[in-house]
Amino acid sequence: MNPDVLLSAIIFLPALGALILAFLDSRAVAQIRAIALGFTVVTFVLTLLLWGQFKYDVPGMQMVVEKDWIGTWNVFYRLGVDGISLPLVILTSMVSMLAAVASWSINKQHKGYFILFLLLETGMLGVFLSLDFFLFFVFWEVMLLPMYFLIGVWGGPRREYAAIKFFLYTLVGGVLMLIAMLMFYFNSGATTDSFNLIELAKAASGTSETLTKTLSPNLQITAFVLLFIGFAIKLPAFPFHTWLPDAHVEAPTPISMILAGVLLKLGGYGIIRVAFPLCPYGAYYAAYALVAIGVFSIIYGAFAALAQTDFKRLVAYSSVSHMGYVLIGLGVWKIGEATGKTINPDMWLMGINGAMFQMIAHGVSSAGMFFMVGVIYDRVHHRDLNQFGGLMGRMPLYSGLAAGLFFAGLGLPGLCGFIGEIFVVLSAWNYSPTLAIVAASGVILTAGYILWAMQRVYMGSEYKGPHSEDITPINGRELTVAGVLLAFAIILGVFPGILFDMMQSSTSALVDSMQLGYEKAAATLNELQAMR
Amino acid sequence: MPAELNSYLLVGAVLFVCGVICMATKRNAIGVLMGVELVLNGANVNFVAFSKFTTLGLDGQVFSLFVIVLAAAEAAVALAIVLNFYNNHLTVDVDRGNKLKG
Amino acid sequence: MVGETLKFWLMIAWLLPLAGFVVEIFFGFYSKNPRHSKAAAWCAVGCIGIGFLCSANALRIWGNANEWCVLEAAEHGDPGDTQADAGHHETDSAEHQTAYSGVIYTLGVFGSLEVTLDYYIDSLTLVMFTMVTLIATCIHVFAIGYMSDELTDEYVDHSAHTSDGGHVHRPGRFYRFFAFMSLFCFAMLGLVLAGNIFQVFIFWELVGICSFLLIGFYTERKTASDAANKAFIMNRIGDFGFLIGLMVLWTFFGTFRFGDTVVDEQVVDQGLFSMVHRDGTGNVARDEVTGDVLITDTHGHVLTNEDGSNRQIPYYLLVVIGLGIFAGCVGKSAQFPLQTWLPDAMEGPTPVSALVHSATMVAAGVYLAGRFFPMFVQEVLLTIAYTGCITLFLAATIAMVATDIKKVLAYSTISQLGYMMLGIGVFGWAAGLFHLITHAFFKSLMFLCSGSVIYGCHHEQEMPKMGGLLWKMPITAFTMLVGVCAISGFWLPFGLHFSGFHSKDAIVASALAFIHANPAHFMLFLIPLLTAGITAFYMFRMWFYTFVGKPRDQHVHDHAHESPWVMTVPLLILAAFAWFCAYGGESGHLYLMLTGDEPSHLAADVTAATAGGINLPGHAAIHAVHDDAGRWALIAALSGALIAYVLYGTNVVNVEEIKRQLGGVHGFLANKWYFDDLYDALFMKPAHKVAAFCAWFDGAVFDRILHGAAKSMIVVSKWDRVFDETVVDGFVNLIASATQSVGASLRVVQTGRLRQYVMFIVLGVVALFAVMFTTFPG
Amino acid sequence: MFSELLNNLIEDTLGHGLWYFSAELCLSGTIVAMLLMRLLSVDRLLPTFIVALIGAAAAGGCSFGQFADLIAAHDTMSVSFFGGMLRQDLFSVFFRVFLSLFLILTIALTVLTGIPDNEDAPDFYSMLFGATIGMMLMASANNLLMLFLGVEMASVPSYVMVGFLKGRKASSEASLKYVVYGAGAAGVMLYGISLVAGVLGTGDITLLADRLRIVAEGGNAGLGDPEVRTVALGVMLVMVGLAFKLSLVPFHFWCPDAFEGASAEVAGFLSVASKAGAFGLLVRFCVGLSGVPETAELMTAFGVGLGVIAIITTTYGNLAAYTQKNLKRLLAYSTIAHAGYMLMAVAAMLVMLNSDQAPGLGKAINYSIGGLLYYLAVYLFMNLGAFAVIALVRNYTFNEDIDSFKGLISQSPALCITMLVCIFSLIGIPPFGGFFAKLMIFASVYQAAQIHWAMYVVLAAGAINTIFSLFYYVRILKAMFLEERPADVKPVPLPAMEGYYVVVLAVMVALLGFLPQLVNGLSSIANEAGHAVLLVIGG
Repeated sequence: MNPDVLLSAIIFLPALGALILAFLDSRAVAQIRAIALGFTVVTFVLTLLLWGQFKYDVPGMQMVVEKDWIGTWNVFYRLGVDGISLPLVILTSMVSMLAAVASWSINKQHKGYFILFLLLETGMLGVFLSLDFFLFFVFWEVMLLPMYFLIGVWGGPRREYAAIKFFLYTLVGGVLMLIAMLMFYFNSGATTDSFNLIELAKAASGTSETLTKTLSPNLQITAFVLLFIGFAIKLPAFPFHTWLPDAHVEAPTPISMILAGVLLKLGGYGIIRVAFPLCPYGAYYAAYALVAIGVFSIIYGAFAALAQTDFKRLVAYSSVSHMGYVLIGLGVWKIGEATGKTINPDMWLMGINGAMFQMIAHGVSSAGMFFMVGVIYDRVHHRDLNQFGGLMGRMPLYSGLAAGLFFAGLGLPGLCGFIGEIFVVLSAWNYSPTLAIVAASGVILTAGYILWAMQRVYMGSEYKGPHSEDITPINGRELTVAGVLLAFAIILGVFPGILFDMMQSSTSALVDSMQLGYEKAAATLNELQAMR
Repeated sequence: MPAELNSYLLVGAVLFVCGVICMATKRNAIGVLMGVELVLNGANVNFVAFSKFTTLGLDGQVFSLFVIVLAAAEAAVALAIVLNFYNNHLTVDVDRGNKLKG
Repeated sequence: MVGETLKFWLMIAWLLPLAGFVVEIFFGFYSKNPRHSKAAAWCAVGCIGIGFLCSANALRIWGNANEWCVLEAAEHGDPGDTQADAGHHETDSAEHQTAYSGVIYTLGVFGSLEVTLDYYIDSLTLVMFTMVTLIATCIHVFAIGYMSDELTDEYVDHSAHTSDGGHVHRPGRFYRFFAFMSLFCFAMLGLVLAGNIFQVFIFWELVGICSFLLIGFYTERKTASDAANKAFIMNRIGDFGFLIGLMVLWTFFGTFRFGDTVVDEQVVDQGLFSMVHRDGTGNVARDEVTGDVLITDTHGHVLTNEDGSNRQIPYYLLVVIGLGIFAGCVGKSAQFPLQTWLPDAMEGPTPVSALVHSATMVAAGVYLAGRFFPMFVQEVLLTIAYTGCITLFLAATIAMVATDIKKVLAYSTISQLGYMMLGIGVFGWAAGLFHLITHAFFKSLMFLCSGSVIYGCHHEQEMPKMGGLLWKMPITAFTMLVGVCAISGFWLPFGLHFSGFHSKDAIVASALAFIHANPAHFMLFLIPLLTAGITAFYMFRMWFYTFVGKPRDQHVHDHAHESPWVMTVPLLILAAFAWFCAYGGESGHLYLMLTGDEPSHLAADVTAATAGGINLPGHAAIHAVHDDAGRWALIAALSGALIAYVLYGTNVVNVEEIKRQLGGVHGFLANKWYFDDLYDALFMKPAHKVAAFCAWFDGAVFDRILHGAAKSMIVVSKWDRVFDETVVDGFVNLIASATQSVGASLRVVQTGRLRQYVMFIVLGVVALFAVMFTTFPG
Repeated sequence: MFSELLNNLIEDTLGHGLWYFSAELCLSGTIVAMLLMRLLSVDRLLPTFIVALIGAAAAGGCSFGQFADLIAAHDTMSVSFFGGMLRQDLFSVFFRVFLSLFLILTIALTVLTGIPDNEDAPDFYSMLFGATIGMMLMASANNLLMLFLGVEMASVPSYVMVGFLKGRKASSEASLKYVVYGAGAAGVMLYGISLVAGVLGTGDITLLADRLRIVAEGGNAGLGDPEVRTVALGVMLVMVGLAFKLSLVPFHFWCPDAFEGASAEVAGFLSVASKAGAFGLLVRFCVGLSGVPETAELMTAFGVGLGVIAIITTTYGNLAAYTQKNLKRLLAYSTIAHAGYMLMAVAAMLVMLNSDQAPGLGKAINYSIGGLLYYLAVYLFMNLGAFAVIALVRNYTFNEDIDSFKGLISQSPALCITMLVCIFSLIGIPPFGGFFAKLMIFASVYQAAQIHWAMYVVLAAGAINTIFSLFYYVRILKAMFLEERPADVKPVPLPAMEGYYVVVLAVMVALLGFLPQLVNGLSSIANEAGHAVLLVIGG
């Protein structure tokens, strides 16, 4: 398929589905579900097609589409894919598809739900595929509307609180990003490439042919902080994480899957696609903070998870903990004071790769965990960890699959969670032994809270909560979702090379350009000092 | 600017201040409107004085003529509104109009 | 070529159980009659049995390829014949290659860094493979009998209670047991085959999770799931250290591989073992100025960084690596201070205890310590030695008072693992691993025997309720006796010594040689010696308690019976191995096979003090004290056995009386030195406190900050009267109360009074005027 | 000589003046026509609104014709006509088109909602048209006299329209407050005009800066000079009048009361149109005062001062909206807040225009005014949409409280979607027009911040206020979408026409956010208009 068409089709196909749904009779529930699912499936197939056309050895962007959009502001409709975005695109379409299957449990206002659901998918895919800062921002904010309603209308008892909290945090992040966006636009001369993420990145490393100006090193720090807070909110990193437990807990199961599976990745993706390449000096300047925040998130999230009695909340905090690894992996950039060169660039490369892998892995495992919580919640309508037990006997297949997915979250070798965590941690000693040790201690706590939760839910002699009579074995639809996720968890865990091969050339290029960017900024600073 | 101008301006300013005080203190709506007239006339005095003493020239006179006409029109509308207020509240005490607040 | 062939056979042996696992779990779940079919069991046995044949075949091929050079070189330990070669030399004679390594597949490549799954095959790998598959096969067969009561739709679990006081009734889970066992075999064999330390870590975790699944097999029992969690988390604590070791290793060496990857006789990828060069005294090569350890290539030349400086690692970090890896071993092998999980792990079915928690998985710690030996510096080894020494004594003392037959065996396992660690720590590399093999046989034998007893007594595990079972179950009793003699290390004429005699003798000899060289560490000899006696004591105590004397519980005694053939045949096979596997002692084939790939720097007979102030005893030194040590050990064992006989085999002394006399000590021991309570108070409770704090902090502080900003604003706006009037539900109430209260107070400004409005025009003008003239330029 | 003058005057008037003034003339003619129709009882045969629509359309057509002329001419022109009283450039044409379009939409809304009834229609539309003429005058004023006349002309009919619901206490109270407040503000403004015009000796706005330079020449250009001080005082008093029209804090008090008392249609009209006119005037006034290096420092300070007022206004508007239950009142505060956002653009313009880097910033300055105009254009649709929804719901529930909107989604999705789009746009979330508008304003503030640090504070305040505004807007959404419809609230069965009307508005709001032709076209025209208004000082 023509790449121009393919990328746009991937983004807008779900939106088209939403449009079609809008004209359906709201009582035709079966058709609505089928059409929505159909569109997610086709989108998924298209992303696989994208994968098929993807060339592994190209370091930069591929299949770039560039069309005029808003000329007066030099805003272009720029799309493209590289090794960093491709895995996330595939993850998004897959999780969306599975979440659509999981959406059978939605029991009111189906039409509105699926319309918003599909719009959400469009927003997510748009963020991953856009190469124009403005377009990126537009898609970023577009996700807000559907998400607000998906949580607010179809959520749990405190849904309104959760929805607005989500809205608030995201908006704060968006506003900060907006300011950073303006900084880049005007400081690069407000030319046709001033919203072009690729050219801006090149400008930062001094290799752009079209942009000669960019942020000064000091402004880079400001811009990086603005962008980082914006993205850290999504990630979420301590201390910007408090929206997450509420949103996750109150959202309906499929939306929790998407939240954990995809939305959190937007934060990491934003850092790696926007914040890092555009302000390399800022990134270097803040690297220690990044790693420290990551480490603290890991420990803090794990401890908080340990104390939860709500099953879903526990899983939500586990996300905080797991996403901490992403920050560590991205931040382990060490530069020798004397040489101005990256010390052990391969270690940092490994960290970035590990962080990327961790994002994908967490997308699979946490989506799975949320789904598993949802399956049992659909039956017994409570999530109190102290009122479960004995499910292993009552729902053996479900418990087996759940154990697999929880082990994936625990970071068991052979499942996806392990590779990301371990690679990130291995790359961390080079940066800071202390932080690396603290990060590594996360393995104990993680094992603690996951095993403790599993013990309370799946083991034990009998089920202790209400609605015992409603506990029925897992059905085929649920089995499909869980099975697919578990299969992905195993495949990624056993053959992580699939992903690493995909990302390799892009991440190496990133590391190189960051090094150049740092050197350029350092040179500028030296000049300034000399002038004084 | 010539020195004589200042005395006219002083008159204008006094009128202006009186008008403002009148507007802010009178409870009777008509009284308030009279305050408005005072303010406008304070300005008129200025205009005329300026037209005499500065390069503003005839423009100042034209200004004040327009203002006088406008003041009449405005007063008419205002009085109609006061009447309407009276119809609804049976008073022209502006303090009684305090339903809309917050 | 040979390497490829070996890889082929061992990969089959390794992957077959995985296939078995998949088949068993799927067909077990979806077949029509999973509850009554033994198909899963036979599948599992078939897989591991073929695995054994493959390993044996691989062993044969390996031997043929190098013409069994290791067996011929019986006297290779002669002092002075080793030129101090760098690290782990490939073979003891140049023309015979005995170690093969290579890549299975790549996990990820990051520039020059590469993480792969490798294989590393040398004599140790092959011996371990053969041992594991053999024992596992026996245990699988045994388990068919032992687990047969799971072949039902309505299994009654007498140890799990429901809230109404009844027992849990559940469908049997025969197939699941064997599926987990197969998975475990896969993981364990993967660990042995692993060609790099990272891969070891992978399978390290996998055996851990299999252990978790098997300990928690009776998920309905709270005790079982508790024990499973405890086992896994304790292991994770060790793995935390392991991980730190890995991080340092990775950062400074940039590779995880053990051996060099050789293509066309050229080293294309250098392994860890040749990166740390040792001189003739067993010391690592160090930079003369900084004291850092130099990283060298295979031929001992120092490697350089891109900028031309020498690649080096601070010495203390090399210690950290060693200690870190050893921390993993401590967790896995239940060494002090992480020993408490293993006794609890006895909650699992007995075959699990036999396979996982005595013969294989717990020995993996020792295996790793042996495998990674070339990277250990003296300080690390001393730590290993002392850890082993403390553990072996501590566990043995607790075993003396334990009454649960499996717990006795569990503590005995810990104690024996301590011996192995001690052996490795005092430079008795071969001795430690030798004991690993022999222990695997006799300990799995004893566990199976205990399983047979338990099965025969209908799941009674308390020894005080047994007694007099000798003729009720003779095969079990006598095979058990073989095991007891083996672990006690008894000597028999005509070289028919029990295997334990040889291996323990080797360890004690190493220890004796060590303290000859380093008299300050004399405890490293005395305690093992004493414990050898204790070992014999508690083992015979167990045997006498169980099989002789008067029946203490008539009911149990009446219903006891000998087990069926599927259970006794494995016992007999294992008994044979437990007795004779070490035939020939240190000239025997097993020992020679093991030492075939011994790290070369061990052989050097050096007594000069090394980096850590430690003198290394060489082979010759050990050999010199061998007979002495053997005698001492035998005397200790015999006295221990004699005391046990007097106390429990005859009725001349009242045991209860002694117990009462030594009440304090007994209580201390029976409470396992209070380690569980200590850990609970030290770690578990604080962890939960911190967790609760974090959760509270999240809810109370973060949200409170937002809400608190609200409150402070309310205080600021004291003139706010109507704040409470406005109750807007939902979020506005909570998070926005700050701004809301301001908003509400702003309403006060909007009084609705016209005159005030006009007044505000005036005030506004005046205020603006004032501001303008005070701030604007003059 | 007199004849020459007369000839010039006639030529000026007939040659182009009348054409430039055609839109206003159309509106005036329509007023006369409507009043005559009632006199002749033609209004029974031909509904007044049709005449009104035709008149508004004619005005729109004329404005568009002027617009087309300007675009076709390809050169940016700026001429004064009617003896220098008014000015014709793209800026004023932009406002004419804008106001005519808005007039049409408002008339359509009043037709749909049935306010006013047939009896009052000529009166009502006359007022509406009169006010619109005033606003057009404001946007094209070139003289301080026209400034005052325009403001008064826009205000006086507005007072009446606010009080148009004659029988209602609230309505009469609102109009009384409005008229008194307005008259007071107008008086203050007039006094300020007298000072400015008198001291500077001219009423021509474009000459103000030059005269200020001359006045200041003797002494320094600071406030130490008594004449400069008098001018500054006068300018400040003029600003009070404009601030009243723009409902800037602290001259906003009339706004919530008037909006609550008025009908939603009128409130919608006032919130957009009078604001638009006032901003046009403010820009012209500020431009007139700028562009002379000697007073740059003073004017920069003035710009920063406006920025501070903008901060206070936005924050006040957003915070005060929190606890409102009446939707019109809530939107009144929202209007105040949005006036603050737009004022930021003017502040940015002033700061940039009076910096020594101004020549290099030409485009940026154009864009700041362009951003303001774009904002107004989007604001037209989104605010009108919101008020239209309120008016339509009121017609069924006889209630304008937020409670009557609860669970509305179950009854009339079209209204809810429109409200949703409008509100998201008001918050400033892409892909709706409000986002783009806000972005443009933030962009110009950011650029101004490169010149004066205080604008960073303004930018930050703008950003924070975006978040503040979230809460009360979302309350409306929450009521509509997330809550159940109470049983005692009357149902809202929406007829098709009304649905189409609001949906068209919503679609416009959305399209202004991402349809390239529309966004490009409008923003480039807005920027051009921004350029045009600066021509008088050679910008």
